[in-house]
Amino acid sequence: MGLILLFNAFNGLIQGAFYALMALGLALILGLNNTINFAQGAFMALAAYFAFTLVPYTGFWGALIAAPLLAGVIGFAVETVLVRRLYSRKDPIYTLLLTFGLALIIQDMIRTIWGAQGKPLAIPGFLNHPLSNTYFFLTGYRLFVVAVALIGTGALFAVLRFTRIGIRIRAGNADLETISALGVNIYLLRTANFIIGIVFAGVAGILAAGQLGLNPTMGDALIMPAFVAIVVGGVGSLVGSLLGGLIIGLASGITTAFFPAASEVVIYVIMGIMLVVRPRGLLGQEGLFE
Amino acid sequence: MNNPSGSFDRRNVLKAGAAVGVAGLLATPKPTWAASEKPIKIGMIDPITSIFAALGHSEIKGAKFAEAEINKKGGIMGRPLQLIVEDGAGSPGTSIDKAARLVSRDKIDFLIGAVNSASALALSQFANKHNLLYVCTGGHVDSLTGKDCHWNTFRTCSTTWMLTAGDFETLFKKFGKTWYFITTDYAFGHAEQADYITQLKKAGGKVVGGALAPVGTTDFSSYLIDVKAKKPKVLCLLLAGDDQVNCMKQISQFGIDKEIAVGGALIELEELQALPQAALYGWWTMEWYWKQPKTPHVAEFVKAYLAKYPGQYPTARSWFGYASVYAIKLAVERAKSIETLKVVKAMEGLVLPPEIALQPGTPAYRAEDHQLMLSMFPGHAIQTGKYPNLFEVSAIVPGAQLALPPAETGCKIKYPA
Amino acid sequence: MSFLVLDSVGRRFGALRALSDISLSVESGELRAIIGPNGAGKTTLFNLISGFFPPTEGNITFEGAPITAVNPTELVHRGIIRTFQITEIFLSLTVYENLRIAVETAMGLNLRPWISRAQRAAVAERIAELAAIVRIESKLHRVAGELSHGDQRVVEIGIVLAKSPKLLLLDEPTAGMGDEETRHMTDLIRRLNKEQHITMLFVEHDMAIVFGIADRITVLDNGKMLAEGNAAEIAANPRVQSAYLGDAGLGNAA
Amino acid sequence: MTMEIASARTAVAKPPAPGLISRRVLGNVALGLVLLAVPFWLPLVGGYTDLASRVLIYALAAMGLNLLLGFTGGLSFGHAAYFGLGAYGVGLMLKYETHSILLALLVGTLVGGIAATLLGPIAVRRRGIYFAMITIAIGQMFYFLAVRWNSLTGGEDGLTGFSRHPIKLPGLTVPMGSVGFFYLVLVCFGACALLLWTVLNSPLGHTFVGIRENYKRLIFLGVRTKRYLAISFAISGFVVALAGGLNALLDNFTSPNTLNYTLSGDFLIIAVLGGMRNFWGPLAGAVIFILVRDYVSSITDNWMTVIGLIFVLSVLFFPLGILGFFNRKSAS
Repeated sequence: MGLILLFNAFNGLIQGAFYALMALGLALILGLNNTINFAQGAFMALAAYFAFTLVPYTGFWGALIAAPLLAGVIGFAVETVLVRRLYSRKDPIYTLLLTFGLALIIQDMIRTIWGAQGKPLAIPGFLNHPLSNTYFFLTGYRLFVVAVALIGTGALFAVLRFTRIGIRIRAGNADLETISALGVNIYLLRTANFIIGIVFAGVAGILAAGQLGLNPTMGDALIMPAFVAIVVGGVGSLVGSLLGGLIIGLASGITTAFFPAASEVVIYVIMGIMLVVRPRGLLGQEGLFE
Repeated sequence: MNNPSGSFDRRNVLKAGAAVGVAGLLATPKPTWAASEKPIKIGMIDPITSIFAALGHSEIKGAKFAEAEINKKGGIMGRPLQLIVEDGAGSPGTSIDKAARLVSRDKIDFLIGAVNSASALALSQFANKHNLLYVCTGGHVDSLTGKDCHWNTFRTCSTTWMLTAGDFETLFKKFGKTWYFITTDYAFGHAEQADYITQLKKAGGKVVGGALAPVGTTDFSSYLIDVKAKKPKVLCLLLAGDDQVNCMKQISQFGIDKEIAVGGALIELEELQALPQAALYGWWTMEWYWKQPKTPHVAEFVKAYLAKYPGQYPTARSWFGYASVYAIKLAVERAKSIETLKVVKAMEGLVLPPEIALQPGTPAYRAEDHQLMLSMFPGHAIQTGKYPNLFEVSAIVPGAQLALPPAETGCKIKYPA
Repeated sequence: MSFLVLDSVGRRFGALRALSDISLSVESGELRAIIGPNGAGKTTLFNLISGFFPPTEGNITFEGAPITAVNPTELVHRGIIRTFQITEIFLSLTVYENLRIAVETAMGLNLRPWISRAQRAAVAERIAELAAIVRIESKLHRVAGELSHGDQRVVEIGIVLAKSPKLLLLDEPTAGMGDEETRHMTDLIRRLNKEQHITMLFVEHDMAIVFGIADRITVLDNGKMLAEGNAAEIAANPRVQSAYLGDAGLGNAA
Repeated sequence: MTMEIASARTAVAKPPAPGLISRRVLGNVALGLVLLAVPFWLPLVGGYTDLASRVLIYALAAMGLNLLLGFTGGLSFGHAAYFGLGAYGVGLMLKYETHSILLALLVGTLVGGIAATLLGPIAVRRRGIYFAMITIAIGQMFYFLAVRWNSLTGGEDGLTGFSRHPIKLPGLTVPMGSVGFFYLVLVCFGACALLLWTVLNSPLGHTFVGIRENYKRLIFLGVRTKRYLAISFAISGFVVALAGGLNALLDNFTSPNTLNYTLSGDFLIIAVLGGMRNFWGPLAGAVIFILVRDYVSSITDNWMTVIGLIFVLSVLFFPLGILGFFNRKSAS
């Protein structure tokens, strides 16, 4: 039992790293663009399909870089043509329904263009094996996913900490009015932020496709744990989203060892407990009038 | 608004659609028949969207292929055949909604369709209420032609029992007595697992573990950790669609298929297509396969099908759609009527002729439970296979050998007075 | 015992010290002006008194009872009500509907899913009364968001009056108003103080108003108290002149 | 036809203006008559009664949700959970306990409504976008429970094995065919509409609208806004649960899909499309949404794109909804 528990705990952490990667992109857009991006899952799928199309020309590695950027271009168009018009409306329902509709459209487009038939995304052969027989669940690919999650997160935090645009994004998260008063072009900033969020979604989508394969509805299953990660970690906190992802991954892993049937429900239970005990989440800020 | 539905007709909506720039998307005009004869209408409810879409598309293609063929050869009793397809999205609720539409607005004569068991059961219940002949194309749950059978419901695809019986012996004899199940958590999976366990116990084997995976499970690693711990000889996968694909990929990534024999009941060409080469392994059962060098008519069928749908080989699902439409045609011609009860009676015992059956033997809709006695095609995935050569059929087993005898299915058909 | 007493009150935001060592006492019935240059801490002071956030140092008492850590809802029930620098009213409702929410709240009816005819009449009567006091009767059925800035301010005062405040905090009541509106507002403040006997604190930049109507004046600068006294004393105070009036000048301060 | 019924911004009664009341009453009476006569005129124009029942059920759910959304300013993306709970409550009652569909409806409504009453206070701890996220997550918890609790709910296959029995009243048996059931739905719809109208024209409703308009002002009038948000959440939960129960009866079936957030999205777009500041907005939205989906999905495989476009276009160009749009046009 002990070993299985350990296996599951590790496995949960790996899964959690993946949730965290998805949650980060969502949390970025939630913060600065003040938008619950329901289309995040659809963008994940879109990037994965881009990668599928690119792999024969660019190989896996080229696709891993180019496809998220392509998705970012679509994200740029979506932000400037659609989402941007809604920032001035205070009620969040409009962006929420907009992205909800976009998710339907993107999913339908994928089905029309690439077909409903599931497709495999070829990953480099050397990643496709377990590293050791005992720790068989540590496949090269899963470790690679964790590595990308770590590097991606690290890069994001470096950008936020050290670059001009990153510092502005963080400041904008805290107080959009003030930085706009300081002469920062918040339209540009929000666009950049949206694109970064989508690129993150794209990377996560490709990584998911490498493991799961492609189908038009793949985004639906991926987006909910990301939401929960954000709520648990604390809405408005990027580090919180990261922690939230790891925690629910871990919890779901450990639960599997004892009561596999509850492995999805448990993340919602954790979220429920968190909401009762600490409604702002692990690292979320408490605002009197948020 | 005073007139919520009256002002609508399809063409107007089409125009509205074009106005918002989706004209290019609104494809698939309904087939037209120049003759003055009123068409015989078959309503088909199958998933066009949702996770079941790939299978649904195959069934629809097969049915449309049959529709075109029948109309080219003069229709049914001189009347054109019209197939009206609606998207049931794999959801029983949506399927019922669409069925209600087809009945009240399109005034269909017959109903076919369903890829998944839940939708099939819901449609069967609906058709029974509306006195409508329903041919289930692809929902496998035993009870549809078992304890929940209706006088008006027929089924073209196999029962789960037949699927499990198809390759149980192979798996058991070849690989061993201790089994572990990963089963999809709905009627289809439950039924399959129960059937396997019955056969396993009868043969003296043992279940060492099992897990129910909800539809849409993406990460199977936690289940696989348990599999490794329990060390079964056979890992039996009773999943469907994307779940099957995901699980098989993860098994191969973990290298489990190298240590433990992996197999299961149903595999579909659509699923094998979605798998990378490394994940093409295991012993499975197909319900129909396009490559049958010794069976007459199959090669011509495949050729004609490829001509209509270039690059897409017919799958078992395509054949379900194809055979279901033809079965109705044959039954109507036999009954010389489109009255439900008469057609039902004509369909009981109806033998599919070789050019429709496209398999050895003489599959017939059994009168006692309305189940088609189609053959099973057990075999294994070809590890180095390239589409469409992904499966090696090791035997073609006549369905009547595998199916439960009518007395044991639990089906007692009650006809309306 | 004074009506409102602040004893060495301070507030920090992280490293930033917004207010420190503020001690003042306000008598019942007093009309007190708070002045000071931008960033002096006037609004922060209002936020502390009204419970928007608690002070990090010192104590506040109201009618002899400590209110340092009391939440804003409770403070309202004790009689402390405020307006905001940015008018806070119900913009897409009519003036009548604005006042009705306030009146029904004041009468404790919020939880009632239905009310009697008599209660309905009492509500209507009170709305008419309030409208008369603030002189907005002619615009009762206009949508608040379409009114002029000054009228919106008046509506806000009508709303807070519904709760019969003992202590009213007005944050820049005349900011951005034209001459006529300013006169109307000044008159309203004076009448509320004299006729309704409401103790008032108000932040104001227009020195003419401050010196014209305030009983006493408190001057803040840089988060600290600079001076306190009546109009003549403040005008004569050299520290006020040099630190505030001196370099900014009366006109520019607004 | 309903355009002139409700005022442009809120359903809060405005002071009497000449002719207005009689016009409003007239409009409501006309609407009532049109609805009462549905089984007679709908088949003539190519519709069918079950479709009308579906429209009314969705309108009822969206109207219930709209008390919270449009009149209290609480964006819940998880109300399908209460819809689904109502549906399962009704289904399980009929399957195991009773043949009385009225009793089953009562229990279903209570199950969903009480769940909303208990969970509302947790959700309202945060506002705006965060409130929305929490409601989604709570809703999904119920979805996964229904999927996983196979022995009770039937899991992914849904809950079958129950059907509508005639309503037996003393001296009267009401058959529950398509038409009979439509009138049951209409009675429920009418009763809830009356209830919601009453609430909106009471101090409680005025407080709700105040929270939507300016919660800060209300806090500084001494109102505990979260309590009222929770009350609005609970009332809307009861109404939505009743709609869910009726939906289960319409299909003789229910499945986890009735708990999913995508259904919450449908309810929201129905409210927004019709006009969420408008009392009858959800009804107009439901008529349009259900009919368009019904028709479009039968003429094109790409119906999801069309539905998606409805979301996008109505958000961009009809933020006030259809009724709001026409109201503004007629006002200008």
